[in-house]
Amino acid sequence: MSAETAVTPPLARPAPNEDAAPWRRVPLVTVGGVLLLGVLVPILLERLEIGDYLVTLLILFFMQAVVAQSWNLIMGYGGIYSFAQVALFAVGGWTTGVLAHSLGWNPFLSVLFAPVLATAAALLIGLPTLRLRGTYVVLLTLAFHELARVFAINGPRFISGGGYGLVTVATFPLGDAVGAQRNTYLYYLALAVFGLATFVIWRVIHSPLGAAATALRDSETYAVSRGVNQFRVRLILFATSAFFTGLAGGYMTHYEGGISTSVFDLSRLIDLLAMIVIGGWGTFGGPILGAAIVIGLDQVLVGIGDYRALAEGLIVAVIAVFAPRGLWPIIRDAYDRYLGPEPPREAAGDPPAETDDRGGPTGTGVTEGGG
Amino acid sequence: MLEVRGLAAGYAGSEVLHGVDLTVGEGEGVVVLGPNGHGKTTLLRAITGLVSVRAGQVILAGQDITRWRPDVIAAGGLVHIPQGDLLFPDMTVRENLLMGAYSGPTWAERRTRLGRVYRLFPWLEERAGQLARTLSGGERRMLALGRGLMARARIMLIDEPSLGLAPVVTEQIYANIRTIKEGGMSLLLADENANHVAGLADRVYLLEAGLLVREGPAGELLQDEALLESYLG
Amino acid sequence: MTQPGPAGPSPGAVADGGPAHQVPILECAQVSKAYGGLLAVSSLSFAVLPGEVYAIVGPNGAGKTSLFDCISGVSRATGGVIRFRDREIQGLRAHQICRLGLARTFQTTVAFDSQTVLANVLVGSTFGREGENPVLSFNAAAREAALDALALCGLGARQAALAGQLPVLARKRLMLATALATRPSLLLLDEPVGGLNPGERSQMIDLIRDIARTGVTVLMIEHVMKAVLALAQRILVIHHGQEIAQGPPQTVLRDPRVIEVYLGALRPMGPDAEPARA
Amino acid sequence: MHNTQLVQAVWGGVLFGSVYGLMALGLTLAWGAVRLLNLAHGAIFIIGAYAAYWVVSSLHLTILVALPVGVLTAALFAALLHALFIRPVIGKPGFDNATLVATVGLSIAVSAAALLIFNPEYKVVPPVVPGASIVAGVQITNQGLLVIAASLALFAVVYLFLTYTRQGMAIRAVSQQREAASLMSIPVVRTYGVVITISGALAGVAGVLLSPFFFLNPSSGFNPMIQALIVTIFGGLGSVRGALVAGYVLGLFESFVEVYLGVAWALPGVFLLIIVMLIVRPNGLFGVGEVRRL
Repeated sequence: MSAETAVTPPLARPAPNEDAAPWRRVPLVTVGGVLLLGVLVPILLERLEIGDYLVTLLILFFMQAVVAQSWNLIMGYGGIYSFAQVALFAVGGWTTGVLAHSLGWNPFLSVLFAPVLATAAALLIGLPTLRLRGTYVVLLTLAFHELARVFAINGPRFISGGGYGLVTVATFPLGDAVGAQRNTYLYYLALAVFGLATFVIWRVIHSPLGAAATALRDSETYAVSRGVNQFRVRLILFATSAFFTGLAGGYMTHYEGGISTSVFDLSRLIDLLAMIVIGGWGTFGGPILGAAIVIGLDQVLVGIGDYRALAEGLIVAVIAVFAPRGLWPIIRDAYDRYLGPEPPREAAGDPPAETDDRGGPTGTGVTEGGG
Repeated sequence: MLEVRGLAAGYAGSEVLHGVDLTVGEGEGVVVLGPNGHGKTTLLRAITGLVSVRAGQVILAGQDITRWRPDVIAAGGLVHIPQGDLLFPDMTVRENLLMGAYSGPTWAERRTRLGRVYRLFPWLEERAGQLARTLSGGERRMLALGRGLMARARIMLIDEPSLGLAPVVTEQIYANIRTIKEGGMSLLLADENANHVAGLADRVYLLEAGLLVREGPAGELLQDEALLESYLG
Repeated sequence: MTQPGPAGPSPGAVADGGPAHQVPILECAQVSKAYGGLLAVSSLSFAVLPGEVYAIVGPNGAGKTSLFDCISGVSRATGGVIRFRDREIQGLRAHQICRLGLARTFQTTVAFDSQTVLANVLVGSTFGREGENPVLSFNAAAREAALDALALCGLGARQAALAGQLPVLARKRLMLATALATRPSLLLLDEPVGGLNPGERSQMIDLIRDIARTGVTVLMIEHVMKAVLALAQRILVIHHGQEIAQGPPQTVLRDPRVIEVYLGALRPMGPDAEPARA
Repeated sequence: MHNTQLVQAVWGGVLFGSVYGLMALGLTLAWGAVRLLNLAHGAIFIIGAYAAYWVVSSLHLTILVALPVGVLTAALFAALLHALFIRPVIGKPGFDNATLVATVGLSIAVSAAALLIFNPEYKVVPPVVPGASIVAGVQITNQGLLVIAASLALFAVVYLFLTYTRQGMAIRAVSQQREAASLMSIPVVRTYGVVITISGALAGVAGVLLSPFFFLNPSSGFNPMIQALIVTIFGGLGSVRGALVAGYVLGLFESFVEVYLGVAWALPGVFLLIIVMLIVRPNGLFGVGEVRRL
C-alpha cells in the first residue's frame, strides 16, 4: 500500500501551457492538406512529359526520408550513436527478397516480414549495446554492419546470390498496369509507407516515450533518477526505428526488383548522415527536409559523377561543425516569426549543453564518484 | 602591480560583474569579501581570461592583458589558484607540481623550484608519487598552492582557500598563505569567510551583486561587525 | 516488521524530536562505499523517521554525496543494508528506487536542458510513480502532479522557458519540482542552498519548510549551518565518511568531537560567519 | 607436424597484434588526450599509404624515402583536420557530436578523392624490408618482423613521451583538466593540435608499413578503422598500455581462430569476443570508466 501523500498544495493548480507541453495537437487542416497534396501530385505530374521521372524521384525521396527519420529518432532524439541503420535496411530487403525469390511468396505478403525481422535484428543488437555508453554503441553497430556485409557477400548462395546480392526478385504484382500507371500505384504505396512512418515518429517524439528518450540524451543519470527505465525506453525506440527502416528496405527490394551488396557501401551511410545533419539533428522536420535537399543535390550533381561523394563528405563535415543545428530550425524559426500558426517551441534541435564534459557522447551530465 | 578598471563580465546571457575597479600594489595583500554567488569567482576568472570580458580593462604591471588568452596571462606571471583546486587527478603530486612550472624559462629551473616548494610543504615530498585524486581536502588545497608557487609569479590570485575544508585544516592553509605573503608576493584573495584573513589583508573590498561597494584598510573594515553580518549572511 | 502507518502528515512525528517507537521510513545499517581503495563512506548507520527533516552535516569530501548515490541507486554500496519503507533497496536500480517513492536532487544543478520547464517536470510525474507508465499519452494524473509541483516550487508562470537557459535558483527549483512530481514519500536534498546568496537562501529554506509541511520526509545534506539549524529536527555529523555524532542539533553542536573536527574555531551555536577576532 | 600450426598461429597472432596495436595507437592517443573519436583515422591511414605509393610509383624513389613522406603527409592532413574542424568546437558542448559526424564526413571525402586521383584498382606498396625466411614450415616475412619491432618501439616512445617529457605531461594535463592546464600557461588549443598531428603521423606509419599486407584501394581504410576502434575500446578508452595489450590479445585470438577453426570464423569470432568483453568489463581491460586518462 504505497503511502498516498497527496500533494495538496494550498496554491491553485496552474493551467498547462500548451506551447510548453511535449504533446502537440497538429491542426487537422494541415494534416489533411498535406495528404491531399500527396494524393494529387502524381495526377498533376502526369501531364508533364518528365512527370514519370519526377514520380520515381518522389518515391526515392519517400524511402530515403523514412530511413533518415528513423535514424534521427534514435541518434538525434535518443542520443544513441548507432551505425547499424543501413544493415537493418538490408535485413529488411533480404528478408522479403529471400521469401519472394526463393520461396515464391507474393511480395505483398513477404514485404510485411521485412520490418518484423529488422526489428528482431535490432533487438538482437540492442540487448548488448543499449546498456553501454555512446562510444561502444558506435563500435558494436559498426561491427554489426561489417558482419552483415560479409555474410551477405559470402553467405549461402540463396542469400548472397554469388556475392552480388539478389538480382531477380519479383516486383509488386499490380495486375497488368505498366509504365506510368504502374509507377503511380508504386507512388501511392510509397506514400502510404512514408505517411505511416512519419505519423508514428511524430507521435513517438511527442509522447512520454519521446520525452524520456530526450531526457536520457540530456542527462542519463538525472533521467534514471526520475524513474525512466533507460534500457526499456531505448530498446522500444531502437525497435521502432528498425521497423520502418526494414519496411523501407523491403519496399525498395521489390521496387527495384532486387537488392545488391552495394547497399552496404559507405556512400549510402554518408547520404543518410548528410540528410540528418544538413536537415537538422534531433528535430522532427530535419531529416525530411534533408532527404529532399540531398536527393535534389544528387540530381544536380549527377553530372560530376564521382565528385558527388567528395562534395557530400565535405558538406557534412562543414555543417556538422559550423551549423550544428542544420537548416530546419532556421526555417522553422523564420516560419514562426513571420507566419506564426505553428507553436514557437519544438524540442530545440541544438546539441544538449553537457553540464559535465567528461561524459561519453550521450553525456552523463552528472558527476559520479566521491561526494 | 595589478589594476582593474570598469570590468564588466559574465556568462552567456547574464552579466555578473557590472563595472569593477580594483588595484593590488607591489607585495600588497588584497582581499575581496562577498557573499556566495555575487561574482567573486567571476572577477578572478575574468582577470585570468577564463571568462570573457565585456567592458573595462585589466592591467598587469603596466601591460593591458584584457584580451590575452589564459595561458599567455599565466606565462606573464599572474598565477591563479582556482576555486576547488582543479588538480590533475590521475597525475602524481610531483607531476602536478611540475606542470606549475610549464612555461619556458621556469621549466629549466624546475628542480630548484621543486626543492623550494618541498621545503614549504614538507609532506608534499613524502607523497610525491601519490595520485592527486587520492588526497584529502586539505592536502589537495596545499598541492594547489604548491603548484601555483612553482611558476614565476608576480601576483597570485587565490579563490576561496577555505572552501569545503574543516575549520581546523583551514587554519593551516591560511598560515601557509601568510608565509607566501611574507615572501613578498602580491596577493589577491577572494573569500566568503572574513575571520581568517585578518593577518593577510592590507586592504579589503566588499563585493555585492557584482559591484564593489566598500573599499578600505583591513583593520577598519574587519572590525565593523554590522557590515560583515549584513554581507556574509 | 509491519508496514509502517501512512507516512501522511502525522502531526505527532514532526513536532518533537522524533518519538522512539516510530518505525523509520529509511534505515541505513553499516553502509559503506569504496572508490578503488578510497573509502568514501565507511559503515554509516542511521535512521530517518517519517515526516521529519533529517540533515547530514560535514565538510566537502566527507562522503555525503556518495551516500546519496548509494541510497538513490545511482551507484551501488559496497557494504551494508539500506531499507526504505521496510524493503531492502541497495540492490535496486535508480529508476526502480524512484518509483518506490524516493526522489533526490543533485549537488550540481542538473536539468533536461533542451526541454521546457513543463516537459522536465512531466518526465518526473509520468515515470516517477509506481504502476504502468504510459507510452503514448500523458495521462491526467501525470499532468496534474506536474502542475502541482510547479505551483509549489513557484514555477507555474515559467512553463515555456527552456531549462538550459534558467538562472541558478530557478534551475534548483525546477530540480526540486521534478522530484516532487514523482510524489515521493522521502525526498533527498543534496546541498539545497549551495551556491545561493543570502536572499535566495532564505527563499529556498522557506520552500523546503513548505514541502516538509505537506508530509514529505526530508533527508538533507548541507554544510551551511544556518539552513541546517532552521530546518532539521535531527542531524548526523560525518567526517571522512565516518559518523562523529547524531541527534538534535542543539545537543550535537555541543559535542566536543564535533567542535574539534568540524567547527574548529567557530563558537558552537554561533551564526555561520563569526565576527572577526582581533 | 601440428607444431607448424602452432607456430603459424603464434606468428600470425603476434603479427596481427602488432598490426592492430600500430593502428590503434594513434586513435587511443587522440581519444585519451582530447576525447576525440577520430573516425577519419582510417582515412589518414590510406593518405599515408597513397603518399608512399605515389613517391614510389611516380617519383620512382625507394620506399625508404616514401616512408617519411607518407608519414609527413598523414601528419599534415591531421593538422589540417585539427585547424579546420576541431579547433572551432574545442570546449563547446556539442564537441562530441560535431567531431564524430565531421570525421565520418571527411573519411568519405578522402576515399572519394582517392578514387578520383588513384582510380579504384588495387595498388601495391612495396615492403620496406623485402624477403622472408621459413621457420618450422611457416613463412616469416621480414616486413612482418619490422612491423612488430616498429609497433613495440612506437608504443615505448609514445609511453615515455607522455610520462616524462614536458609536452607529454602537458598533453595529459589538458586531458584531465583543460581549464587548470591553461592556468598553468599550457596553450590548450596548440596542445590539441600537437596530439592530433602525432596521432595522424602514427596512422601514417601504420598506413605505409601495413599496406604491403593488404592491397591498397580507396576504401581500404574502413577495415583498419574498425579494428583500431575494437582494440582501443577493448584496451580501455584512451589507455596506451591497454591498446598494446588488447592488440595482442585480439591478434592472438583471431590468429588461433583462423588457424584452428578456419578463416570464415575470424570476424564473427572477434565480434562475439567484443560483446562478451563489453558485458563483462564494459570499461575495457585498463579502462576505469568512460573517462580513462592516459
